[in-house]
Amino acid sequence: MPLTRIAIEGAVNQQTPLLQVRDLRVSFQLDEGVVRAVDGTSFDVMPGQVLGIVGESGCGKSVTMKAILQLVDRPGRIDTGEIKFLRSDGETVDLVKLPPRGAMIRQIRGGEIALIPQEPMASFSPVHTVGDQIIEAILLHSHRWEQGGRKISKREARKITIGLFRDVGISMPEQRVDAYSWQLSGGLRQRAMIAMALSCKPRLLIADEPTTAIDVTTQAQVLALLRDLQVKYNTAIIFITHDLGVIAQMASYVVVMYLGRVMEQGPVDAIFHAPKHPYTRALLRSIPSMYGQTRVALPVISGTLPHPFNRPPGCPFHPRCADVMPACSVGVPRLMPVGDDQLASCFLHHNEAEPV
Amino acid sequence: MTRYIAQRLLILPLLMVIYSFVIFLIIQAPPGDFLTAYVATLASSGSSISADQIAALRHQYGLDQPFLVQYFLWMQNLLHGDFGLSLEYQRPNADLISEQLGLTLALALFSFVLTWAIAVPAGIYSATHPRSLIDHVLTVINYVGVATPNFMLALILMWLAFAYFDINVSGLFSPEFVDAPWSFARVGDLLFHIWLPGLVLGIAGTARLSRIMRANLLDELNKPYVVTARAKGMREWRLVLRYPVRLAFNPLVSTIGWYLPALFSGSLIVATVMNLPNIGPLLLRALINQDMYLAGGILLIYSFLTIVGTLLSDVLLALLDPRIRVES
Amino acid sequence: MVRDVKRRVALIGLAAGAGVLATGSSVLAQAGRYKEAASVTELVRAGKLPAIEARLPENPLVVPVVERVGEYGGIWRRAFLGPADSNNYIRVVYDSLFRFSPDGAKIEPKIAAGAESSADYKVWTINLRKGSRWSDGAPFTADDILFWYTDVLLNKELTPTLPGWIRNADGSAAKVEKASETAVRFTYLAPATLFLTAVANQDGADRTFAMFLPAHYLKKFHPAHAAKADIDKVAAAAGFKTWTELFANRNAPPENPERPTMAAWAPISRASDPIFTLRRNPYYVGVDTAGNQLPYIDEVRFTFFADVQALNLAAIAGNFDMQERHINMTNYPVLKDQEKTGKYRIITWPTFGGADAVIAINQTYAADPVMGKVMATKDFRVALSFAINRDQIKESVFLGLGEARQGVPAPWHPYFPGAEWAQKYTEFKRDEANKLLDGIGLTKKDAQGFRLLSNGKPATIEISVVPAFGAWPDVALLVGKDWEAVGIKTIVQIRERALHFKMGENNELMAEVWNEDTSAFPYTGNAKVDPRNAPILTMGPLWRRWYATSGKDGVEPPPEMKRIVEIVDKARTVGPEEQIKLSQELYRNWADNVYEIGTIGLTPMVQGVVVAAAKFRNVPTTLGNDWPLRSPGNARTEQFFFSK
Amino acid sequence: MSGTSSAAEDRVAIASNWRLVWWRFRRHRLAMISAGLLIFMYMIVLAPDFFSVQDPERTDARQAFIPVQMIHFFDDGSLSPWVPTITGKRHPVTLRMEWVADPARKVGVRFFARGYSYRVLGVFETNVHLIAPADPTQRIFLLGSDRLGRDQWSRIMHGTQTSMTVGLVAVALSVILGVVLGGLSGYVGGKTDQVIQRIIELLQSVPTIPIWLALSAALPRDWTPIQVFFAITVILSLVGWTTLGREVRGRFLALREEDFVLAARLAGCSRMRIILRHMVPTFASHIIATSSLAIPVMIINETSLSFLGLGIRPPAISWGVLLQEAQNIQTLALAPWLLTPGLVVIVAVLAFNLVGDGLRDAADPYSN
Repeated sequence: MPLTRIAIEGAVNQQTPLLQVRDLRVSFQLDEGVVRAVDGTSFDVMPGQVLGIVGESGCGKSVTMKAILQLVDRPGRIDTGEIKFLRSDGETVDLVKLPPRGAMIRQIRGGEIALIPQEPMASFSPVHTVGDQIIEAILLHSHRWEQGGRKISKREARKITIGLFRDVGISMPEQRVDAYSWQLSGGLRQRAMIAMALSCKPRLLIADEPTTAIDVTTQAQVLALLRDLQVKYNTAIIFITHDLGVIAQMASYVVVMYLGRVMEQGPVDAIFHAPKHPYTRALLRSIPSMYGQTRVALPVISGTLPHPFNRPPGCPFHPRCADVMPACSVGVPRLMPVGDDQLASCFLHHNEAEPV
Repeated sequence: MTRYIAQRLLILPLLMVIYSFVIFLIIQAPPGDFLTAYVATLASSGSSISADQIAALRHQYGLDQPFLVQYFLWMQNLLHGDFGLSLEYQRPNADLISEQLGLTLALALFSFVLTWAIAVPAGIYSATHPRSLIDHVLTVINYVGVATPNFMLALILMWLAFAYFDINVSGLFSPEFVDAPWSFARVGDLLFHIWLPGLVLGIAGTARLSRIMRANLLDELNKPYVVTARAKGMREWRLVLRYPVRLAFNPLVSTIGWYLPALFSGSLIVATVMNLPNIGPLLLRALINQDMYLAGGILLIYSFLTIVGTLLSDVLLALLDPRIRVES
Repeated sequence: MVRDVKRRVALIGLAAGAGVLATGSSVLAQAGRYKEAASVTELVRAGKLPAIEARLPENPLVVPVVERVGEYGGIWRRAFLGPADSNNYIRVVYDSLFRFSPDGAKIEPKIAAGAESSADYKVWTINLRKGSRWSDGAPFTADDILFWYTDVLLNKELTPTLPGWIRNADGSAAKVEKASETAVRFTYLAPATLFLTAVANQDGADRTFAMFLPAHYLKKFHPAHAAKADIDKVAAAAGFKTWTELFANRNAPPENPERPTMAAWAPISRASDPIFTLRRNPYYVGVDTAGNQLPYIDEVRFTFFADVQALNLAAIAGNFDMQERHINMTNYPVLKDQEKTGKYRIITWPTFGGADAVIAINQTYAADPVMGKVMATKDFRVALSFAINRDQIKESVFLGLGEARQGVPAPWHPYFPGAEWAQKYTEFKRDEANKLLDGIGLTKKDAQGFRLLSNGKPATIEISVVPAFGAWPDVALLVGKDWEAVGIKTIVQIRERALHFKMGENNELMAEVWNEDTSAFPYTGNAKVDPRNAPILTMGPLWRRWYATSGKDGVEPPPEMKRIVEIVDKARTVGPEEQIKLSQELYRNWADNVYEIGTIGLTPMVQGVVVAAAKFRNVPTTLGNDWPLRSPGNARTEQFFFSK
Repeated sequence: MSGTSSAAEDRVAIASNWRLVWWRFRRHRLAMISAGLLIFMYMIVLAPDFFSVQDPERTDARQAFIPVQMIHFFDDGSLSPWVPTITGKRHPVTLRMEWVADPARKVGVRFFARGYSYRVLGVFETNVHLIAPADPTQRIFLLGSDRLGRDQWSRIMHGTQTSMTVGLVAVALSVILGVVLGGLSGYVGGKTDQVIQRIIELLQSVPTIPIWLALSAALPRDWTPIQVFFAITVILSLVGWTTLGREVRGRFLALREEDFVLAARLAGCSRMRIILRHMVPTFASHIIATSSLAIPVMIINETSLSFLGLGIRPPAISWGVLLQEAQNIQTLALAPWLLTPGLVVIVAVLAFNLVGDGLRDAADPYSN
């Protein structure tokens, strides 16, 4: 496992990160008011690293992912922050500054950063064949398959697709290419989705809860496949899930989010064995047996997730926190190093608050 | 699918028989017959006909026969492909209908194309730019379009065209072209005249269609596959056209079949008000004058078109939507 | 002989026939000096037509002009409402042997040269013009009338019942014989003083047969002259079931452009086409006073309109050269307003009949015997007449035009019974009406103020209106209000035409609104005064049955009504002076009994608002306007012309 | 046992659902305004006479074609509404009635003033009107007068009563027919479904106008205008239920397979009970939204048919009747104010559509 460090103020990068997210804030302007879905999130992704983002539904995981791809829909808006991405030509661009419909972001989407969505069923158009949709993606980024500057043809793209299908373990790939998504089983569908994501040899893969919609056995197979492919292509993966068990299997580094803020982040071992933040601890406690079974849903932590409009003042977690202190409702704790490679935003460990 | 179509086609003749009976019943239901109506027409235009002449004509036209006999005679002729003779025009109904058919279809097609050419882009724009100024403007236009009775619109537009531009926009041709043989000049004249009736006929349809398009597309735009496509790096407009528009389109396309019969009945009032050479006024006249075989013939064609239209809609939808095509 | 005919016609007509035929003789003297339209001359030069002398009869009809001798050329644009509106065509061409003069007071020869009768009016001889021809060039002779008589009138399949004018009292047909190539003799069993009036109305209407038919053309379709099998084949090919249908179709000019006519213009397309076109008949028998063959105008075009409003809009837009049919009088202000643009002028022709909206009260209403009896009471009807505020109707419905009057002929008509009778009971006297109603026992009233019948129910009358002319429903509404003010509950029912007529036939109507358009012709056609006539009459359907069954069924009319019937029968057999006396008696009787309650008359409401293009000349500013006169046909349409 | 408890639970679920719908609907500003407008129009339906200035049937030949009279609210700076006196005479050449306003002679206008007496809902008699001339012998024409000198404003008020009622009643009948027949079709399936589907197809394939012609001609002629009016309403709904029927059927087909329906069936609920108690409530809000969108269609149908002279006929007053009377060149050219009923139709249909859309959005849980 390569050594990774999260870059924070004062820390020195040992290696240029593939993706640097800094103080990202995304809000939704609704009629009823403003929802701050991502509220100052920072983390890094190193080349070839599997980063897990974990948290309850509505904590801003998916919005963060959409922000990276510049896919935040109205009425959502990226307010501040940087998302620096190291392109394959060695240049670093701030994705936030790119026009969301411009040529550069479109080259990056699919070409350098690919997405494996949550619901493979709904994520394929039901009236186009699976193959069509993948071939389209290949043709969009054909330069990545080009040999000697020659554009690839549709026929070649189809061949590539069949090869990809074989790679992701779809049997009878020649026939399956012409199938519609709803003719495939859940597992096959997700495999096809993975094939599409990989079709343009991306350097970063964002997997947004890729296994929630499929059954347990298939889930394990898909995870195994993703691991194998990651090793094979050395692609970095941001793995978004609410399932700590999955994180334990997949990720080398973990970011724990709550209400749009990072609570804690660190190497997977540190997070699981020495959680610093009470929220992480609560999450871990809710798993009956960590290795006993793979299917671990996140049970209820005491209290309920507050309504997005009624954000508590101070630390967002304090109304549900077991270790709550008076300071918690006043200031918002910053994300600070709390050990080797481990960072937490909690007044239990430091007194640094976010500047108002 | 083939089996389904075959099944539907097989029961078509049976349905047509039932329809023909119901139609005959309906057109025969009003009191009196063609001659009562004829006498009334004569009387209200200041002329008259004697009772003896009426009796003679009634016998000649077979109107003194019992209902069922008249029906069976009609059916017998229909089975031989004979639509019978119009009592009012004294000409074969088939000729009368086919004469009007061309221009009816031309007008219908024109307003259909106009409707779709305006409604679909407008709907797409509104859905992709929700709550923008243009979206609001289009929405208001749509609502007013749906709410305005089109006969009133026709009447007012005709008057305005006359009062302020001194042009008479009734009819589909200038007087010199009405019975001229087809020529480029005549087509040009038709194109000059067709837009106003086409617009009037199409306006409510356009409004309705673009609202449906907007709603459907808004639904589709929220579907995950749109995000997938965007994440592939597609151009936005291409993506919208290729995926969500295609899906939002399906339910609309499936209404095309329904449009077929609507072409005839929908234009009835407007065509009468605007004096268009059209099946609609022909039917209305035939009904009012109780020219029953003409009315019956048109209604029968209308019912036939409805059945075929429904079938066509189903087939179209199946062709467009693989989920239906493959599963049934 | 010519002079003889003239005297006879003048006698039958109601005034002296202005020297029409005298002028004719003078033209005749300069034979060879006829002129024709340039387009016709071209055809003659091309050898497609014979020279004008060969086309015209020896003694052509000389038509006097209204303003001046006209110029050739032009297309007369008109509008019509489709095949059912073929009367529009009939009125324009007025294709008959004799026709009414413009003022409607005389009958003059048209296609025929003249007629003479025996002293007892039992034998009539019609003389044709020697050398006159059908529009296809075939000669027009006495045989064409005899073909009608033997093969059409006496053919039971074509004519199951004989029309009244040719029928003797015993039901047999009058005898018709060929006197010569150009003369036909009609012999009746009883005097037939109204023979020429009837003949003036024998013009090839759409579904009936004129008394002169193109025998050379129609024989092809008649089994007496052609093989039945061949005719059946043609009939089947054209979609007809029987030969009679085929024959009727082939005979109707608006439906068959092949059928030759004698009119100034003959159809070249069908009335079921979007434009129904008539073209100049180069064989037309008429010339103007300068010897120009008529008509002046090349073509008449009827454009189809499905909707009367669209037609009126087109008229206002100046799209017609001369149109009076279907022009709504309510549009008069708009038309007059647009007149200043100079496109057209407006002429008004008040109706010939006495009243433009009358309310006929059913005298034999049986569905409610108590109310029916009240309705048959004269004082009740007089009260209803007094109750009407005619001034309000005149202002609201008739633009302030016309006058309050009963349904009797106009003052300029010989049958006019006198102003006293025309205005009888038309004053607005609500008190008088109440007094009369009290007088017939309708004294008790209910809570709403309606008078109660002897059976305790409120006296209720229903007026059935057909929205044929826009204004009638308004008349009914206003009348209804006035009647309710004197305690008679009035329901106004606006009915679809056919339903109204069906109910009329079945004696289900209580009262209806119609116009009185037949008062100038009480003895021919379907005069409303004669209860035996059908079918536009609500006045007494059961009286009709009583007469039809010779008293076995129906209701016996009161003596006043019997006297009217007696007059009608008698007038048909007496000379003009006595006829006038009888007619005046008839109308005094008619007005006094108010079977029909007149409202307003002498307005141009019925086809009397004429829109004529500024260049369209020779349109008379006054005209007898009525269906029996075939107006505007009696304005001698062939002398209309476009001034350059 | 299980039946009652599940019903009770349903009620709670429905109630909270309604509250949610209302909450979402309230946010729709246009829909709220439209709803207000419709409520106002139905107030007119309840007491058109109160809103009328004068008897809608009162004619006066000397007051025909009076143009719109604007109310002036201030008189010499003080609040005292008035309209100018007008005098008219017939133009000697065009025969047109021409009216001249004389602002020097004023007719006072009062609110809640006394006018002709009428009955409210057939119960109590009053003569109070929203607007009336201060001097009851005077006449004012806020929207002008028609050819018979009748007050257009008052006629529109009475037309509103007819047309709005026709729309509402016809839709109510259609909903009942649609839910019952569509429900049976979708729930029972099989032959019943086939028969009902064919009936729907038959009804949809016969154009409405001949049905109208035939049926309106077949109505017993001794029926009063009120009976005719209801008969026409019934005919409208007989033709109009099919669309809703199809929709309901589709919903039933989907719902039939749901667990809770199976559970209810196992619990021994009768078929009707399952349909009405368990299935209909799940899409009741949808039905309401659809019906509110169907009302304007009915109104336009009524208008069109009356316009053709096939629907409601004078002396009954409806928007269609008023429009039919205005359908002539004379009106367009000289008395355009007689087209105001058309404007009212547009506004009403617009309002119904906006409310319907608002309801549909509010009733659809996925709209946000």
